[in-house]
Amino acid sequence: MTKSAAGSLLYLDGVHVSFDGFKAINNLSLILQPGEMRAIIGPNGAGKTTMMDIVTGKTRPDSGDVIFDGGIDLTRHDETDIAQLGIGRKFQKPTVFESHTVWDNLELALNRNRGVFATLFHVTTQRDRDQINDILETTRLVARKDELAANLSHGQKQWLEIGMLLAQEPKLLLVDEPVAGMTDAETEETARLLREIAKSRSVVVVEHDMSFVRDLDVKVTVLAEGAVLAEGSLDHVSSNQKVIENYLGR
Amino acid sequence: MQHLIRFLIALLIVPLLLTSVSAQTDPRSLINAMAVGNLKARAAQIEALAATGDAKAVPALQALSDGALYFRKSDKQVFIAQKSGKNFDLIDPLTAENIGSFPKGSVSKVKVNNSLRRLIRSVIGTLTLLSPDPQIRIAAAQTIFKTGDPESLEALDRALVQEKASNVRSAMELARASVILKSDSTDADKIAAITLIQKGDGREGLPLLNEFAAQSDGAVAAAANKAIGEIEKTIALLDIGQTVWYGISLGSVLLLAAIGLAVTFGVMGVINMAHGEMVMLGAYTTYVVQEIIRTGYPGLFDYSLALALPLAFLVSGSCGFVMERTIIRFLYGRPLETLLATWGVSLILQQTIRTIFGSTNKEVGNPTWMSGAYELGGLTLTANRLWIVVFALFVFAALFVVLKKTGFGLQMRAVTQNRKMASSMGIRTPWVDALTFALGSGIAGIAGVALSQIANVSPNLGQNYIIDSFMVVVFGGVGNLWGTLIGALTLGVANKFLEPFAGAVLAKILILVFIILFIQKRPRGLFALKGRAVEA
Amino acid sequence: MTILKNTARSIGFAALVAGMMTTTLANAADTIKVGILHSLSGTMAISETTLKDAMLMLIEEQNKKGGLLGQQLEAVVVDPASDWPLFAEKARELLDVHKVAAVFGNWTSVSRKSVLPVFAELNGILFYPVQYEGEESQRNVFYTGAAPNQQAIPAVDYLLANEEVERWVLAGTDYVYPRTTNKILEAYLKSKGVADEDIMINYTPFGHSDWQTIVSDIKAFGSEGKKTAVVSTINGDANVPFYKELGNQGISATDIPVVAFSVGEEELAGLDTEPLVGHLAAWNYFQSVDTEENATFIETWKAFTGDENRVTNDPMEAHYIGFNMWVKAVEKAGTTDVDTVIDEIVGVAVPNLSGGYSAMMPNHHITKPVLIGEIQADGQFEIVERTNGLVAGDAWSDYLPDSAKLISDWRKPLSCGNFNVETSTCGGKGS
Amino acid sequence: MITSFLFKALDRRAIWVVSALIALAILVPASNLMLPFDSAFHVSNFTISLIGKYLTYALLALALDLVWGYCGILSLGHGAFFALGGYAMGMYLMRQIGSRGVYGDPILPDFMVFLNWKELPWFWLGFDQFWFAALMIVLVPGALAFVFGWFAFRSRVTGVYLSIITQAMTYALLLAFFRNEMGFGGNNGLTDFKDILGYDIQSDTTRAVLFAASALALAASFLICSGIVRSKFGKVLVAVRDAESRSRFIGYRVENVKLFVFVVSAMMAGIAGALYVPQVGIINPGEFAPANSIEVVIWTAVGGRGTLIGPIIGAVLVNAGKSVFTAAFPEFWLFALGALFVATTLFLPKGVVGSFSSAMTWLRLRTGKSDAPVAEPTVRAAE
Repeated sequence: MTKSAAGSLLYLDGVHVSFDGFKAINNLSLILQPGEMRAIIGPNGAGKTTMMDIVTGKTRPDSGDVIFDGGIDLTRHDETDIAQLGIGRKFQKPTVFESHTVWDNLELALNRNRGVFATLFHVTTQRDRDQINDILETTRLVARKDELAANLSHGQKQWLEIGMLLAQEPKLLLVDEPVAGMTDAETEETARLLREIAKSRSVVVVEHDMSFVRDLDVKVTVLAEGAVLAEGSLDHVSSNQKVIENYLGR
Repeated sequence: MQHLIRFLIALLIVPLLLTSVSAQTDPRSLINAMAVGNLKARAAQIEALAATGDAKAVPALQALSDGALYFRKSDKQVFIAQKSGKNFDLIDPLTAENIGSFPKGSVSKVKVNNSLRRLIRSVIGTLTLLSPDPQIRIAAAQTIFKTGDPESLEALDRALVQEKASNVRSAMELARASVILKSDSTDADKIAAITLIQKGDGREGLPLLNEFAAQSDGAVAAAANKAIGEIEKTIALLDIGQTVWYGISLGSVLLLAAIGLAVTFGVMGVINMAHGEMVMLGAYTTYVVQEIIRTGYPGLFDYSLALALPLAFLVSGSCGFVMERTIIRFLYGRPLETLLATWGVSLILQQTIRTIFGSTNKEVGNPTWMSGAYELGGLTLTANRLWIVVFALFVFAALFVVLKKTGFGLQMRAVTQNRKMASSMGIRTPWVDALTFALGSGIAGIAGVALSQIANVSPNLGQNYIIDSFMVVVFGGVGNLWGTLIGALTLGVANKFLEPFAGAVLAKILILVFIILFIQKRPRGLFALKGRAVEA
Repeated sequence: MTILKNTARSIGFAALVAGMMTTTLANAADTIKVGILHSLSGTMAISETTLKDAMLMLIEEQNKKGGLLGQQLEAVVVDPASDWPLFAEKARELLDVHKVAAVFGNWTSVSRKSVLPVFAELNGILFYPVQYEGEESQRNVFYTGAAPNQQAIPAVDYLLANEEVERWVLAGTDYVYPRTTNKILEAYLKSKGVADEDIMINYTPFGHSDWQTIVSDIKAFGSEGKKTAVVSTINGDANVPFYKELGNQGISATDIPVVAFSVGEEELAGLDTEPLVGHLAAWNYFQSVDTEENATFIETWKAFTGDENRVTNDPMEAHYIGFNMWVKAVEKAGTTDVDTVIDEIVGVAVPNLSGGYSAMMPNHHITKPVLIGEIQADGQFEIVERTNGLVAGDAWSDYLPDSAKLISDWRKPLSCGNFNVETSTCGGKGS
Repeated sequence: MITSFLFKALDRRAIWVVSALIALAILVPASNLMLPFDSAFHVSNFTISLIGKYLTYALLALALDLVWGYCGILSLGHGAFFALGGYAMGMYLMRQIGSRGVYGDPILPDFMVFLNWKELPWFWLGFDQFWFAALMIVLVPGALAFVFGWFAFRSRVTGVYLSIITQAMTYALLLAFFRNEMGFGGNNGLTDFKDILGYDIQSDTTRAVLFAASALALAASFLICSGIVRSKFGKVLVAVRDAESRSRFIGYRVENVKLFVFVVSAMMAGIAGALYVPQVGIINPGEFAPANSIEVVIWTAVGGRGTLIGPIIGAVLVNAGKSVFTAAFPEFWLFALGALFVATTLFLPKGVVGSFSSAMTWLRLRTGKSDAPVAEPTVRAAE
């Protein structure tokens, strides 16, 4: 383990992954500070989602360090461990538990003991209810709390998923294309939501939508062919020649 | 045994005194004598007939062995009978003259059993060492090789003098070697004979050498033991080869059973419990084709399988087509429900066949080119297994070409990968679905044609293969044709290597446990797709 | 409310089932009912369907003759579907709901074992028509098929005498009938001086279809200079591939004869028998038996099924004998009352199809001749040996140590199926 | 803790079902034993043994539904757990025969005597004690489920792969139990039972008691299942069923969730098997047949998976149908059964119960009385 991981929230160094010979991630390095919000952009196949898979334990890197919170080697943990360590993830396609109500979705996500017997004999407390109500407020889903998640609109599902992330009380949120398929109004609303969240925790957002990234107004990392191409403010990277060639230019 | 030896002595003397032979007894009356007496008496009758040494007696003896010797009830005259319609054509055993047709009831069969057949075989054996047909001469030599009777040495020597055909010669020399071992020849001759036997057909010679080694001592015994050791080494090697072959053969049966499922389940994702019934339909098609040929065109029998193949494809294929149009198409995206519906269909199909054809086994014959066995450097390859291996690989190759090289295959893969996209590109997805399912079912049907050659043709046929088929497809990796091929062959060979140690039942259990453990290691089979696509 | 309705519905349905079954009671008096308990679907349908047809024919013939005790017989057919617990349920239904006077049925041992308690509890009569492993004698069951001493031992004797066999392969399907038969044969062969290494025993699973290895093992075992024979207790379905493999590997009957106890005309109907000529089977009846009774029986059978090619077989004859015995016993007793019939039937003798009389013995097994036949090219058997006189079925084998001391006699006063002659107690009733 | 569990378990539906079952457990045996034979309300011995058998099937279907309907684990091997429970009970009943076997051996069961076994194999020890057998009835299926599930769920074997290896498991057990060397009576299995806990197994009273026991076991299991699915854990189950990887990313240890419910379900199946055996009087390897396990899936699907009452109704419905058809149309009943399965999948994708409640919901919506939605499973559930 490298010393430079100390003090960082997320530290990736020299990560390689390949699928059947195809190099999805090629010597990727990335450092995220506690409390930081970071946007990641890049063309299709740049390795954005694979990077998230690595951080959340879904994909194991062939080589390289993935260190969380300054000292935890994430490659030794699986999804469940990592989630319990405090990394939450929102998927590209909203995935909520469709046959549960909004309320149940949030209750399931709450950061409580998730063991078999703890859940079996769980009794919902006032604290649980308060927390869920808070999140419902934040995500503007109060009116639909008893609705089945399946019946929500696309945008509402995205928010519910973000709400579930909040309920997890993670230290780090990984958000994959949160505004895909949203109306403009919804997009703005989502940007506001994310900024609010970023006040209390670190967030990594993967997004295609440039105006949204601009709305977020944070440091941007550009990925291409599995490696970091450029890093800095949006204006800084969009003037980078390589970035223009690889991504923006096309 | 003793009377046999005495009789053989007579045989050897008889040809020398050819002129005096007919004086002993008239063959016709000897043959007629068989109309009376029980099986035990018949042995003496056969010996008496053979003792005439008259080659004319051979057809009668052969007919007796084949169960074609009958006697007329009215006058107890014995004839060779040939079935013609409801009657028998009676043929004089000596003159081969057809003396006319008689109703079944007026004749009666001359009874024969195994020991008599053996007796006839050995009798005819020595009588036919000089037969014009080389096959018969070889058979005669092989008979002597087995009995190793010292008294036939002279006859063999005489036959060898004028024998030209090399394969017959070597058979006769082997027979001679076997005879020498049992005679009181010199040690040098015996050692030479041992070498000859060792070089010849090892497995057949082993009992001979074993017996010999036990009886003798000194240098000959040592030579025999050495030869035994050599033969056993060769056999051990051959056994491995044989086991591999058995494995491949079992694997090809699994492959045939599973390959249609690799399409309907592997490619389309339908958990097709009626797959076995598609195989069964193919087998029943073969049966019907053969029945029609048997009654109408007996000459075409050897082509029956070739005729059955396209028909079976059509029958099972259209059945699959109908199934897809009426049931499966409402269930896409609900794979586990297809299990239920197809299970229902399989019950209905089984009962339909049972109602139409009855529940008993049906006879599906092997055409002549699928009977018997080939010898390949000491390995026995039975013809039907060999053809099934070839056929299985052919079907695999053909399916592979259809899937990868044709427009239809491309459309099919497009539809299974992304239905909406394919549809928006102008592919008629319902049509492609139906045809794909029909293709998978049709292939199951032609597998049924092949499997009818080695298995029971009964309404339960499909049930016997369905579980194995699923194991193969899942083991190989769903959606991967190569996986199905490699999976089938691996399971077949592994099973056959386990069988000698563990027995047939335990071998199968071990294979199942192996599959369970293997899936733990590779949760998506042998040839799994990697990467993000899997989760989609 | 949903649940209430659903529950109500399920209870209602159960009541309906029960109701349907009880209403049939009403018209029971007009006819005498005979139960037929053979699988018409599932794996055993292959063998058992024929027996159902045979029973229907026998009942029809009896009715043509005026029925029984002046009443018509009525067949009650149910399908236990080759599902063993379902056999028990169906047996209960036949006895309890349909009140049948006698049941003819079962093929596999396990199905018989499954119905035994039902027949004992409800006091019914079962005629069991298939050759089996013996080691059983129940008050309510009549065993019209062969016990091991009526099939296996005479067959081995024949091979010893006529084929001078020295080495033996005992090949069977792994279930109780082959296991027991082979145990008996092994003991018997050893008593005849056959050495251990000259006996090879092999078991395969049900429906075994890949015989390559085993057949080549048999071939190797038989090519060591001693005359070898195979005694096959391989069960129905596995036989076709077994014989096909024998034929293809070139094992002819003159080299290594196979004598089978479970292969009859019906099984051969699914086979090309040309390469199998000379292989043997031991039964108590072959279709080729040349008697007048048999000719009539075959004629009636073909007319009844409307199929010229239908064959007859040994279990059919067993039903023929069993049915006629029951008819005779009922006539003798003047009632179908189970206890009376059970008492009356012992000693009843009826003609069998092979030209003699079979009698019901006190151990509820029957006397039969034993025939050895060789397979012919036309799928029939040529009878090559026939025991002198009749052999009485032995419920308890003399070749198994624990069974040798048991006898069975259901006549009063003994009335015991497993009387231990050493301790003079009747087992199964506590000590 | 436990009380809250039970409190949740006993919702309105559960109260209805449990009281119906308890009523069944009391009334049916009572009518069988006490009412005169010719009374219109008399339940015959035949009916009581029939329904008793259905009840054990219903318990098996309920067990399967817990894993399949609620957790998406389509087990094609539940018959194995049922059979193992049955064998454990069968072994106890065999030992109870004592010296009343046909050979009169005080220790060895008959099948061992005539196969010349000299002593009892070790795994038969202890089965002469009911408490031990009762323990094994749940422990053996539970242990098999634990070992199997521990490996399979850890390796993330899912969907059809899991289904096929459960099938391989029961098939392997079928072959193993067929082997006479195993010491479980081979093909014939265990039979010829005499008595249970000292009572004659064939007496009317024993049968009535067994019937009542089956009904009560079903009621108790229903209560437990109801408790499980109403708890937060039940919600996790459904979450795992609908979106397995999402559940992982929220922090649930999916393999433990599955393992727990799989083991509980296997134990319930074992109890069902144990109650089944004394009622039908035989246990043999046929119960391991893969087709039997598939049938259980079908009962569940016909009744409606993902509801607790569904599998019970499905099991009773299909088996009663089978009982009636095999007697009424012995030659054609497979057509009827096959058609039933096809029709159910095509026209009642949620099963009888699911479709019924969908229809009720629809009616309610039409009449404008919107109620709190019920957590009905989506149809695409289990893949």
